[in-house]
Amino acid sequence: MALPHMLPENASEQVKRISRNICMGVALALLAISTWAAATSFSDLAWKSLDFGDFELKNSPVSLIPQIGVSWHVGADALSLPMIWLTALVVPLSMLVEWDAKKGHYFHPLLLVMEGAMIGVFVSLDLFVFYVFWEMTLIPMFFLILVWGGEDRRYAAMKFFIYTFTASVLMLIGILVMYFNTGSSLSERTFDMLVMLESGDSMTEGLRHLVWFLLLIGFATKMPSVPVHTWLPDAHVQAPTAGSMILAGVMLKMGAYGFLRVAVTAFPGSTVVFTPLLVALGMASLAYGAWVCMGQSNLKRMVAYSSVSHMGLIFLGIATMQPLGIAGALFMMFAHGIISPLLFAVAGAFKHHYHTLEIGSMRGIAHHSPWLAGHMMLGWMASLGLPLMAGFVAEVAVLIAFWMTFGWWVMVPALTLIITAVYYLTSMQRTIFESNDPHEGQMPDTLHHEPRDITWHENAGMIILGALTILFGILPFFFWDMMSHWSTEVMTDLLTEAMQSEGVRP
Amino acid sequence: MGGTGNEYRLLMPLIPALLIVPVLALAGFESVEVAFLIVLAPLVSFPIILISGQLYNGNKTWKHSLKEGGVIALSALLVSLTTASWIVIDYIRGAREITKDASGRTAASWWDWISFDVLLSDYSLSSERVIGVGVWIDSVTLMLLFVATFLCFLICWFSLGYMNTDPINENRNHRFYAEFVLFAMGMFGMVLADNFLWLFIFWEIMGLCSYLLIGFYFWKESAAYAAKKAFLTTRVGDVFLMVGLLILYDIYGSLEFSVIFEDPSIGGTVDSDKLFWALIMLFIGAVGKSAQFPLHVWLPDAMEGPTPVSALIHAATMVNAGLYLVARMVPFVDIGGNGVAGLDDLGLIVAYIGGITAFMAASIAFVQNDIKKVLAYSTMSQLAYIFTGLGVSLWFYNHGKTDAATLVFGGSMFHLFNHAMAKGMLFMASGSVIHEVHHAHDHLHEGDDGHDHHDFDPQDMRNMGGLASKMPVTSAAMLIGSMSIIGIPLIGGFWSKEAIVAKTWKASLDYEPLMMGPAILVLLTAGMTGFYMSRMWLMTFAGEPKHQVIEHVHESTPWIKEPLLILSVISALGGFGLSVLGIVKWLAKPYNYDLGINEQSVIEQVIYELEHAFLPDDPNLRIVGWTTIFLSLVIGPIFAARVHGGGLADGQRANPLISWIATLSGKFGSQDVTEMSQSSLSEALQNRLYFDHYYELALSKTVIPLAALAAWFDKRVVDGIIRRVESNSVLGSVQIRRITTGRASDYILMAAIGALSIFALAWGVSG
Amino acid sequence: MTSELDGIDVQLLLPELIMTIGLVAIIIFPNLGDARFRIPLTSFRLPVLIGGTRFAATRDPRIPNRIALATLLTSLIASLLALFDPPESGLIGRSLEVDQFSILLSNVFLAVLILCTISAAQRLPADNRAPIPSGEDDAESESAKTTALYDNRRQADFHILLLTLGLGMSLMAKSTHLFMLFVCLELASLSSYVLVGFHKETGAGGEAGMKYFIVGSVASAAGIYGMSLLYLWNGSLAVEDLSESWRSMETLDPLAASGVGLMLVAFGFKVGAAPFHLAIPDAYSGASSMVAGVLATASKAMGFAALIRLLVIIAMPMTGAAFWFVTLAGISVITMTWGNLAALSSENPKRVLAYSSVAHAGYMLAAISAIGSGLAGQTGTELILTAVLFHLCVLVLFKMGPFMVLSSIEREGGSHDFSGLHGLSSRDPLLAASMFVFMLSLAGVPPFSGFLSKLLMINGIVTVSAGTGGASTVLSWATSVEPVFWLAVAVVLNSALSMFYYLRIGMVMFFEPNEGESGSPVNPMVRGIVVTLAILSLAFGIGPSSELLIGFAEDAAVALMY
Amino acid sequence: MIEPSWIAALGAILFGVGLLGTFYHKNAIVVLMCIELMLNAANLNFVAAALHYGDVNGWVFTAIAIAIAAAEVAIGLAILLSLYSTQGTISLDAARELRN
Repeated sequence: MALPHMLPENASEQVKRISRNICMGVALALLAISTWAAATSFSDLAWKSLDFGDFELKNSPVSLIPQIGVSWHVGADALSLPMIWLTALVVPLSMLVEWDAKKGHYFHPLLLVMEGAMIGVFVSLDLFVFYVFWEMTLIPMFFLILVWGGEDRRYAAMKFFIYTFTASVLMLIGILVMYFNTGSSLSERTFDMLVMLESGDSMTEGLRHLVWFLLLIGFATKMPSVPVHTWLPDAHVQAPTAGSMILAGVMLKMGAYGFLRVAVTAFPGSTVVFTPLLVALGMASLAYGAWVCMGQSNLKRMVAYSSVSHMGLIFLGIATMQPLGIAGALFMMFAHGIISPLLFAVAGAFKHHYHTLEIGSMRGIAHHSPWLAGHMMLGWMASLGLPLMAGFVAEVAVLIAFWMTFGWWVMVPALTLIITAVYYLTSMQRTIFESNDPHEGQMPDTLHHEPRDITWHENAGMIILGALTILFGILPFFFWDMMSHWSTEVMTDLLTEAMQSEGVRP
Repeated sequence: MGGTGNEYRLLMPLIPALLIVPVLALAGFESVEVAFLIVLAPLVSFPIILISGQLYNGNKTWKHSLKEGGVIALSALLVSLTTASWIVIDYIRGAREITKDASGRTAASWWDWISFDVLLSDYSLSSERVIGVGVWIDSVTLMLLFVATFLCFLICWFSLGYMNTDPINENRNHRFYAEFVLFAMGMFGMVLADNFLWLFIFWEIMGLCSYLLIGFYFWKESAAYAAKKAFLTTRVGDVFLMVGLLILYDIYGSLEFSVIFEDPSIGGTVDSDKLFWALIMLFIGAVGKSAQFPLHVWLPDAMEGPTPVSALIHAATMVNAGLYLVARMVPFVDIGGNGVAGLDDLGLIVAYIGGITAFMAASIAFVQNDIKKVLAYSTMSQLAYIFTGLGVSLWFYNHGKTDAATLVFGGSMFHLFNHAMAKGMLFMASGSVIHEVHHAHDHLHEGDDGHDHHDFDPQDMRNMGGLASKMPVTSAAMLIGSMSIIGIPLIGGFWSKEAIVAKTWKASLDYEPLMMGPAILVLLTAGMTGFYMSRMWLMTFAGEPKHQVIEHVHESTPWIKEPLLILSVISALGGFGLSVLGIVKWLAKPYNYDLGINEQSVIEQVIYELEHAFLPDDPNLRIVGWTTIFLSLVIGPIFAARVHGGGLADGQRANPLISWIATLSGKFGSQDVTEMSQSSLSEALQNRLYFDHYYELALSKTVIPLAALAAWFDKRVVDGIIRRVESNSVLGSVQIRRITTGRASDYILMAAIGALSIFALAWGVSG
Repeated sequence: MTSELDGIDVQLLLPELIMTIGLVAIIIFPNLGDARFRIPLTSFRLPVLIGGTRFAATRDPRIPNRIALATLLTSLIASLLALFDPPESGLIGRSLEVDQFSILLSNVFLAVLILCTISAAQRLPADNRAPIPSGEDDAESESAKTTALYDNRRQADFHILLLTLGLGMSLMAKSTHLFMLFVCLELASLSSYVLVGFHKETGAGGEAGMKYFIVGSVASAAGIYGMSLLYLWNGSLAVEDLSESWRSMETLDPLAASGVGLMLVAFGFKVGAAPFHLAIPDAYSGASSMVAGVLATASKAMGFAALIRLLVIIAMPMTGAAFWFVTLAGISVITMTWGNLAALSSENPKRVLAYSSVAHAGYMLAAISAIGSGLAGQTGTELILTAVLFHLCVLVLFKMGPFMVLSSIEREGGSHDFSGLHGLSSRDPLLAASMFVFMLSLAGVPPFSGFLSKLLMINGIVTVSAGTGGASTVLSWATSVEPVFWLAVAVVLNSALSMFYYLRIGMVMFFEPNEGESGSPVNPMVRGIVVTLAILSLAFGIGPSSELLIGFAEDAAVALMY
Repeated sequence: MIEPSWIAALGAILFGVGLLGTFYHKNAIVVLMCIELMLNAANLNFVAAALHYGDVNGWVFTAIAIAIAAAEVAIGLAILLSLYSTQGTISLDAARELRN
């Protein structure tokens, strides 16, 4: 499975449109391939019966830098497959949503590079390559924000880059320590993930905790979790719509993915020991993020903080140490990956058509943009965890598991759901409703022309996202089953043992 | 709008919908097998209506032949109604094709929603657990299902007249119908769901639709606000409900009714404290949905929605969801079955909440002038009756008094039925009034620029009066509805309300002194109901017109009268008829009681029912029963008549019974209540006892500052640290660059110092 | 010192010999003319060729540049051949040894000098048709004409200095005798002082030269004094002897320790370690950019080669930590932090690059001090040396690259603040993109080679320390782990800090509007080279080419150690 | 004969004086002279060591070091001269155009 290999640099195309079409074509081809890969999970049950640590579509490692044991080794399992599919889905959709925007011919190739790097993160089974891809995602995103961003884009781009870079270099130390423990001599050491994940055994306990902690810093910043989240709102607010969609839809998931793939898998003991920390981080992100959301007046900023809030659930799900909770966390990654692009597409369309994102500077725009209002309603509702939408499945799974483990603490996430509803409804009330006129909306001062509804491509993108949200809400088992299976495997193979040795009761 | 005959041609598309069920029956399907149609039909029509509405907005065929989606909605609802009826009939006939499990309920599973494993406390994995989707049918389900499908259909019918003739709704009705059918889907799904999770899921869908429909006139600030308020208030309850589900899942390892109800005590090992809290959490959810104290504030505001919405969602169906949920708690507490002892506090709490809400809502209804608001408070109050009844029933069940429990449970459920029918109709009738008054007003001011357009409120009863002669059907329907709600003997709600009041008193007198509170409250409320319902009717229909507009009112809109007529009949006769058929016992004890005349003749049954209602054996209950009748039939209406009564204006003709009542109401003299209406109590009631006020205040004093604080904290502290690091780095950078002075001698000095220190260090560490 | 140059030795020293020949050629060739010497008492005029009216070919001011380029290229080819086909025995007497280490470094030096020469052709153009200023010109054009003539005149000077610099460095890498090493170092240093102050007509040039010279002289005086102390202690300055004595030393002799300490000062100045680095930014910003590039890459590599020889080969005890471990660790942390912090707010791109160079020296010092901790063992030492050497190699790509870019805009007077870079992306997108690649590589962002080299260094540090620390909680682990580990943390935090100014340069190029000049500032040749460098910084970051280079570095490290 | 250690001690003193002088004096020529002092201190050490070990190499080192010093002075003076021609002074602190 060499998806990233298939990414030609189309940047050389001088004609914008050709570049755009080719990129779309490549992206769609990728989508088709990954859908086909995902579809095999429905037709034959290979994905569900994979044992933990086994991968489908695995290649035999090709040595890259033999001196330090780097090789090209890729594969996918139930953890990464939904993410790969998600990446392949969100990128063409983000292109679709920004189809008409005057972006220049570098824009779409950059998105494609982004896609390649992200898929690379999800498929690579070599931590060195993983890290390289991990950082490679920064560069196109940096340019997306910098070139096509909003007013304050420089600050945001710099902050985005430096903040996440700092965190990931700390993570790099952790990776290197793991690398060191893969063998006693240089020639034995390797970056191969499957070997590295065993390396925890040869470390002292304190070192294991430290490495786990370093990894956590890297992954939690990407997710992002409170208190290292502040790069996200700035990046989102300034990023172009497609950038926001990818950022929220896929890049944040890289954090959670990495945490599960590396930190949890390599150091189940530390994960078990530090569950209180995970709970604290998750709760803080969830509750605090929601409160901050409520205090925002910028639509995109609010949505960005809501991402912070929702990603908190992932930590909570993992901290439950229940297969159900972990599966819930996985599904949250996936669900949020569909919902948040929708949210950002809506926010982007607002910016595009109304030239402002201030909540309250316009009222009653449902008069002028019924489709936009409808998508906003759908997205907001999906995000606040309305049943029959994908987000609810994850939420309810995490909460069920959470009660089993932590009892009444569940009131914190549960009550946060109310807060979530408050800010979403308030923002809706103040934007699409309340014009006080049965036929006209109140327009923002900065708008000097009659606003129109969203364009067909924006609409198409949002409809697809909305439809998927509902589809996976009603029929979650397409991906749920393999996630559930994976969670069970990770529990039985790793965490149960760790819990027993740490004396933690389920 | 076209002629009436022309209008009803639109019903042609309904014929195929009507045929679906017979075809399926002939094809050999069983009714339960096709139960999914009930949910599926509205679900499918939802996107069809919404999207074609967007695409064909303004198109002539769409507008006139399809009523902007209304006809599609109606067809879908007809499919649901026929399918539901089929199931009901099958079930009542005791058709044995419906396979029943041991406890006499029918369950069918559709698909596995999510499946997963659970790590048990001995570190082993459970076998794979599944949360699936399916149907669960017992008599309560059937009753509610029938009520829901029937009312949905009728109110959709009504909407064709009510919504499509209002110019303000033009080109927007598809949204109404789409949300309407989505709501219907939610309601049907909730009733049919075979586990608590799916019950909750559909419950939330209803909440969404309620939100959408209240906010139908989204441009009105009040409507947008009311919608948000409704959603959030119920959301508070829902979150607790969800927590309740989590606890239940933890206890039973499943949320399926069939698993939980099989043995709620798990062989007596269940932790009753935990279960108690789970049920309390569920009850909080029910309180939110059914607008009970203290989460009642949303319901009156919800009247901002179009009247059919008020009729359907906020009177007849959705608000009953809470009751349904409480009714589902019976197996937990039924120690005659496998219930868990020691949960009687739950019954008390439910009964108290019910009593308090009943009284409070009735008293607030005294001073409302908006016709829909009166009905809203009345709804709240009547639902509270049912809660009280259910609370008492739970209490009885938990003390093993199964017979009494059964009666009051059945009575409560029956009241739910009666109330839904009557209140649905009352709302439609009020809608009819509002519609025609509004229409007349528009007609009157056609030439104006609409100067006083906004001053006139077509819902304000102070602008009405004397409408009995203008709107014969509506006034009659409203009269019957009011009587049913008041509990005038022999009519509708009397049969069920009597049972609730009596059993509450029985519980308080014979067993539990603490039940005295709810008992007194419901008794008083009976009289108050008599007052405010009469007041409403009298203000609207009796007396002389209080506004010139009234002169121009005609009862002319198509589609509106038929549902009123049908429901009038059901309200008037249904109560008596069904009690004779033994519905009370049937509802409560599905497993050993079939609906219908069992071993007795009709006459015997009628006499038994009458005797039971008017001359119970227990002397205390006899007193209670007659007090109730006296209060609601005599005291309440007479006071209302003294304040608001009056004959029709001269020359106005109406149906004899109605004009007699109007005239009669004028005979009790009149009483000036101006002074009373200026009292502080009245003011408090006008302000809904300040609940909304204090809630608002509390929110604005806590939530909003806290949110602002959080945002500030995030910006200044969390991000501030980052920015501080950044600015300090730059500052440090400037400082450190200053060391590079540009003087070569300074450089040498630094280098020399460095050299000397290295020298000293080397010298120091060595030797 | 008694051996004679036989055939093998000639082959071993081929690059240096070629350089020497080139040097002589540059001196002689431009002076060839039709001068004749009349043999006394006869009228026979013997053509002596030196002086007189020069021939057309030798009059061309571009000649020195061409000769230098040809010389360096030939040397590089010779050196590369040696790299791929290492000689059997490399010893030349007791003071020079040709091994993989010195060959690799020679290649680095030569590559840098070639790049510098190419850049010089543009920065210091030679125009064989330079007009002679006449009285009619206005002041501006007259000064331009004067400068052009002036540049023509000093072509030979510049390239002679470059070649001496190359010769010094190349020989230094081969020295196995401390005194030889020092002499070569001085040869290189003295040339570099002049090169820094080459543009003496500008105030900045002279000032930079003076500062660099004064501070450098003090440092090398301290170094030579330190060396004399070592001589006092041991009686021999051959690396082998010193190393042996050091290992057999039971307690640390103050004489030896302070001798090494003072030499550290001299080499520390060369690599730009704090607190000896203060003149570095001044020197870089006063010198022309390609010279600064040479200082930042070749000269630094030379400093590190000397430092490694001194510290790792000589002053390393048999067991335990070296006495210089704490000192060097402290210096490294101060150096990297100082460099990065100072670069943060600097407005002059050359100074930014200078400070960045200081910071990079800090990273490498940190890696070397990890060896000094005594925990490294053979493997660890080898790993770290490989990392440092690899870094020195790839530094040529992404450090010389930006200096070449700066050098190209310097002619327009634009390298003294960021405004010179404004809108570079619209003037020459390829150049700007390459510059951005260099910046990312400097910052250590994957997949560029800067990342790989930094990763190798951190990996070395971590490898040395990760096995230590044994307690069961994070806190007690953190207190019990070897302090070396924190060096790794310091390096990554500093990398993060450095991100800021590297990105800033990128932004300036891409997002500030272009003012004034339009059109590409470079000729196709330079542009081609710069783009090649950018591509190479990617190629050496990942994949087989990096494998090759790491292989060379590894061989070099092994050769140095045994 | 003078004890090598005395010579070395003199060297140390010379070195100290030279080092102090380099940053004490502002005049570039004087600083250059101080650097010469430091170099000569090294030369003394070489001589002392050569005496002590009877190693002829020490003398050679000294000779070469003197040559280096000469070269350094030559270059130094050239640089200072060019500085003088632009700045008009050879005070070390006068040239402060490049800083920060």
